Amino acid sequence: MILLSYATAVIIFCIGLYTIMIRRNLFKTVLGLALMESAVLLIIVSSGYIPGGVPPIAPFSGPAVNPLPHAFTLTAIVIGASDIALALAFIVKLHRHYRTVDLDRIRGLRG
Amino acid sequence: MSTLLRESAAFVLMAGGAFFSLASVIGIIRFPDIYTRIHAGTKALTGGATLVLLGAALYAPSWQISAKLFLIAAFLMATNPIASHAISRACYRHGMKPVLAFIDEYGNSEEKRDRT
Amino acid sequence: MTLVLAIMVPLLSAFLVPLFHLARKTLSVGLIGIMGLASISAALAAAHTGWYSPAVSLLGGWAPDIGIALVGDRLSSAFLLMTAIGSGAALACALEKFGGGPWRFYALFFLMLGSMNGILLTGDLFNLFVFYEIFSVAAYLMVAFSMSWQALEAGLKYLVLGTIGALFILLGTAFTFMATGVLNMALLAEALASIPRETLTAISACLVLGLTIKTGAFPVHFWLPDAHSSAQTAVSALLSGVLIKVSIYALMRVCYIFFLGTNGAVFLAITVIGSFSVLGGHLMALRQDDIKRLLAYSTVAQIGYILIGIGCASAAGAAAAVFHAFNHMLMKMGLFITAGNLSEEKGTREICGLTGLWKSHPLWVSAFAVLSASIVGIPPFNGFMSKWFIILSSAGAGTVIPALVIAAGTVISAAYYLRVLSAFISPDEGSSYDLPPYVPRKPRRRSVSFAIVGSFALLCLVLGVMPFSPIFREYFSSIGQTAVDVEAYVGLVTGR
Amino acid sequence: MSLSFMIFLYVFLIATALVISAINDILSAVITLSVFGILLATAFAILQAPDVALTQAVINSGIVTALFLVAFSQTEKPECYSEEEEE
Amino acid sequence: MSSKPYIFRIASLILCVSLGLMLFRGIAALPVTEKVTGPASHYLARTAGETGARNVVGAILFDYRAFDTLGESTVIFTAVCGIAMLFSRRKFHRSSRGLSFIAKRGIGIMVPFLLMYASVIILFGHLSPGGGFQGGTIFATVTVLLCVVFGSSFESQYFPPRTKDILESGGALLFSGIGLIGLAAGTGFLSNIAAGFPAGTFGSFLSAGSVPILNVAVGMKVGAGLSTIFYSMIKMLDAGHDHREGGGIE
Amino acid sequence: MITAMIWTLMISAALGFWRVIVGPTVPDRIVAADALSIILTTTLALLGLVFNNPVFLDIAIAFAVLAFADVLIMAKFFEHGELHL
Repeated sequence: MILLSYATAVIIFCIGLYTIMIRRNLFKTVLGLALMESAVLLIIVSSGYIPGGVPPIAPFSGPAVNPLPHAFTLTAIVIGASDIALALAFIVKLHRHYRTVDLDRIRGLRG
Repeated sequence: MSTLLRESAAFVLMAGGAFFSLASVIGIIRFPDIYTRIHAGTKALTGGATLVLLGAALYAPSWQISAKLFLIAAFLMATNPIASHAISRACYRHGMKPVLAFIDEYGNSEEKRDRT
Repeated sequence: MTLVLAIMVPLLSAFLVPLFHLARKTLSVGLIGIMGLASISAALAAAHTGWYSPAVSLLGGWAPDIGIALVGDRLSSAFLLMTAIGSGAALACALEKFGGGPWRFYALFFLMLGSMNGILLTGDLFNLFVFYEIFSVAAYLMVAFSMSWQALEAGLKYLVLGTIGALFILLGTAFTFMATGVLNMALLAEALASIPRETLTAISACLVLGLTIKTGAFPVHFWLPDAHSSAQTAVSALLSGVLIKVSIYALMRVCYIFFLGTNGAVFLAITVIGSFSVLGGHLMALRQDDIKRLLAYSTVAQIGYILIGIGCASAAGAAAAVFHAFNHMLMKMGLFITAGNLSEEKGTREICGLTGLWKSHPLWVSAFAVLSASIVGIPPFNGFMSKWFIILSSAGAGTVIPALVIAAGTVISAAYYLRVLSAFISPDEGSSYDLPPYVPRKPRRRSVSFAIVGSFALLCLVLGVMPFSPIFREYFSSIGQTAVDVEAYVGLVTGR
Repeated sequence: MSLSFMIFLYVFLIATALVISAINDILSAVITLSVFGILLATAFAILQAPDVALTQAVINSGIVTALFLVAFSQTEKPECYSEEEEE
Repeated sequence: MSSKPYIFRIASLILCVSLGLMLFRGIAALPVTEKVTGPASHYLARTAGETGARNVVGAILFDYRAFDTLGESTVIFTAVCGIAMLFSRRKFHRSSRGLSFIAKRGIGIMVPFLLMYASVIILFGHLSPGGGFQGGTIFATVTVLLCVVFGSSFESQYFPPRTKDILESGGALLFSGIGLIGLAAGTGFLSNIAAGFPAGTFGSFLSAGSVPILNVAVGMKVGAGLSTIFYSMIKMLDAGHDHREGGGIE
Repeated sequence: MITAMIWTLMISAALGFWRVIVGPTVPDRIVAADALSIILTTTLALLGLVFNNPVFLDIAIAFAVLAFADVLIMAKFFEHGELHL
């Protein structure tokens, strides 16, 4: 079951990367970043799971899952959200000038 | 005895709720235009979700879980109608006409109110 | 104690800047200067501690495996010294140019300073990622600070690539954690020896790919020229001189600690990337007409030199890489400040338009000549010495090709720097170009900038002579020893 | 939960990601992203991480969608989606 | 839609698939974990004694690895600073145009519950799932909702930007100050029980030393920060037609 | 019994997702996404019942409280074609 979530996460990561590489729309790039980030989060959270575990909130009624990946994931979620906000702000500013969000029509972003 | 009664009542409520949920989703798929879909997707679905949650609250082993489930049901019933109202109004304001509709009472009243 | 303060003093300054702005509306130069002095002296104190008595600071009083530990050793303190000098110079230039007006810029500057010190001092892999993210976000915004459209494009490009790089670093961290269960770098150095081969490959690929993207080496370098050329002068100097070095430190620390005993292929990959960076950077720089883009591509090439030094995987190579990083900080900051000031003076950034400067600004041009001679690698200057050390250590590692690449790169770089210098020296032809009619601005006082550039040029001379003294050589070889001596690092952190 | 349920959830998740990647209309992709966030939160809950699921729920349905829509509303004119997709 | 050449798409696909295969091989080679080992077992076994918090994740975030949390909230601080910098110098006409009466009245009834829920999430962060991030984000969502439903002038009347700035910097300074108390006590930066914070009785509201205070600090910082991001981004909504070149500081 | 409920709800969600994919206009998608959020909120609540742990219900509360924020802002965006904030 854990291998299943790893496989899912890797597939989503690759979908995100492919979206970034192929799509011309800048919003698609940001959506791809969001997908990649979610995939990494899924990998980290899955790595802490143990079969039959309970949430790490005392008192435990059984073997608790690993709490450390949850802490990392919390940190990474907030960091990812601020990254996405920043990217959207940049896109809006660029749209002011070029009136487009098409990657090919923005001069400096082709190379 | 009371346990059996409680559980069977919970089962009836939850089965009814699940049936409503499924039916409303089928309605979302099958209905012809946006207004009927909103009708299916919010009324029936809110009712179905509330039924499921009430059944679960009956079924729950401890009172904390029951209280939280009641809370969820209350919040769903409070928020979802606002959302569906906002979206149907947005559709109407945007100019989407309902299919198979001949009398537009809301539009007439709206028009009058906006004129004045 | 000093290690924590080196991170917290800049961060506290950054948190205080908005409050001061709310109280006063315009910040005085003196206030920012005092904050900057405090931050830099805190960094220097940490560097002193790390150099003379390598220290571990346990945050929260927890043991290194359950909490976070800050580690200051000789490698960290060398880079701390470097960033302190570089960011002090950049802050002085920025204060001279902008005054106290753009308070958000100074908040970003202090955040960046604190996060750089955090990267240099942390001993925990996830904490490294977190500080790297603060650092990167501040860097994206500093690139976009001038708000011109080129700067915004460069910022967006840097943002997308940098975020992908950060995600790869996070993925590598996740894999490392999954394989070993710990995150302290010293404990990981021991634990990584016994994990499966495929996992180690995945970890090294993710970490090296992410850090390479952040560094700006050749195959993924395309954010760097735009970002470094479209920023303001002081910011360009900071980006090219200091920020890259922090990424270099992260690459060096992570690769030496994790993969020195486990995965030698990483160092081969770094050498290959470095060689391609040298050639590609120099060849692209040869084709540029814009002086700041030329300098930015030259930065790509210089990163290649440093990467070749790291790829030797020996103490001598690490020492040479650190020495070249230090020299590159001096040379490239001086060159960027000079080029920025001169091109503002002439109103153009095209090389063919920057004529007649020898007549009007002889001191600036001579400083530029000294710095570019040094970066090309003319013998009495420091650039020659560090390149020579890199060639020696890469020959000592048993390969000749990097040495040949370095020699070829030197020739190419001589060509384009000579082109720039000849443009500077040639007489002003004025109307032969259809430039817009140039309105001379009110002359600004640039004494601080010139003092910085002049002292950097002098330091270039001094550092070119210093390697002949044995004490200096011993210092630098001790940095290299610290970098590659994983057991000493582990012993320092775990107390064994 | 049972394995088959996890398979169902993960296939659903991948399908959502594919739709986000493949659909041309950005507004629809953003709507799908909110569905993706809910599914991801469900997966986190099943993986026994209530903290993470709560954070994902809150951030995804509160802030990220709002920011996307604000950015989108400033870059696209309404004509380009309302006409071409009328039935 | 894509105008990229076909060969480029194929190459990207191959690159992505091979990368995915490499990553999956790396994961699949690891043994399946049946038991928590390493530092995590320490956390699970001894959090209650060492920090007094019931929520182990909260204890890790705000005690064992609180420095990460400081860095993480500083990322939001940086992003807020930058986005406010990008969108400064714009004239902003606040709008009071909202949704219909039904939505306004419904939201008006809901908002106190939302605020209460956010406060509960923050204040009980050491006892149940939740904490500063989640509660702060709900606060930010409330401001977003007020903006959407009542218009931004209403929102800025109740939560003026100045207050948000003060809250954000104040949260950051509160967090750092708690850390410096530990440094002054000589037990290390951000130390909790060891620096003399009372542990309280396990499981009660006032327990876990400095963890609730840090939760409040992070909640202030995150809530004000995300709200400011949204507020800065809607600033340009009606400044839509100026084509001024540049606009930065020369 | 609860497992059967969860399966029914998940299948409903999958069917609703079809409307998100094909839904010819944007409001169709919004309505379907709203329906999905309600169904999955209920599913999360039932999951908390399966795990017999009240902490999972907090997630469901968060969704019940916040999921309509998306729909409101989308509706406002759709109504005017842009956000008048």
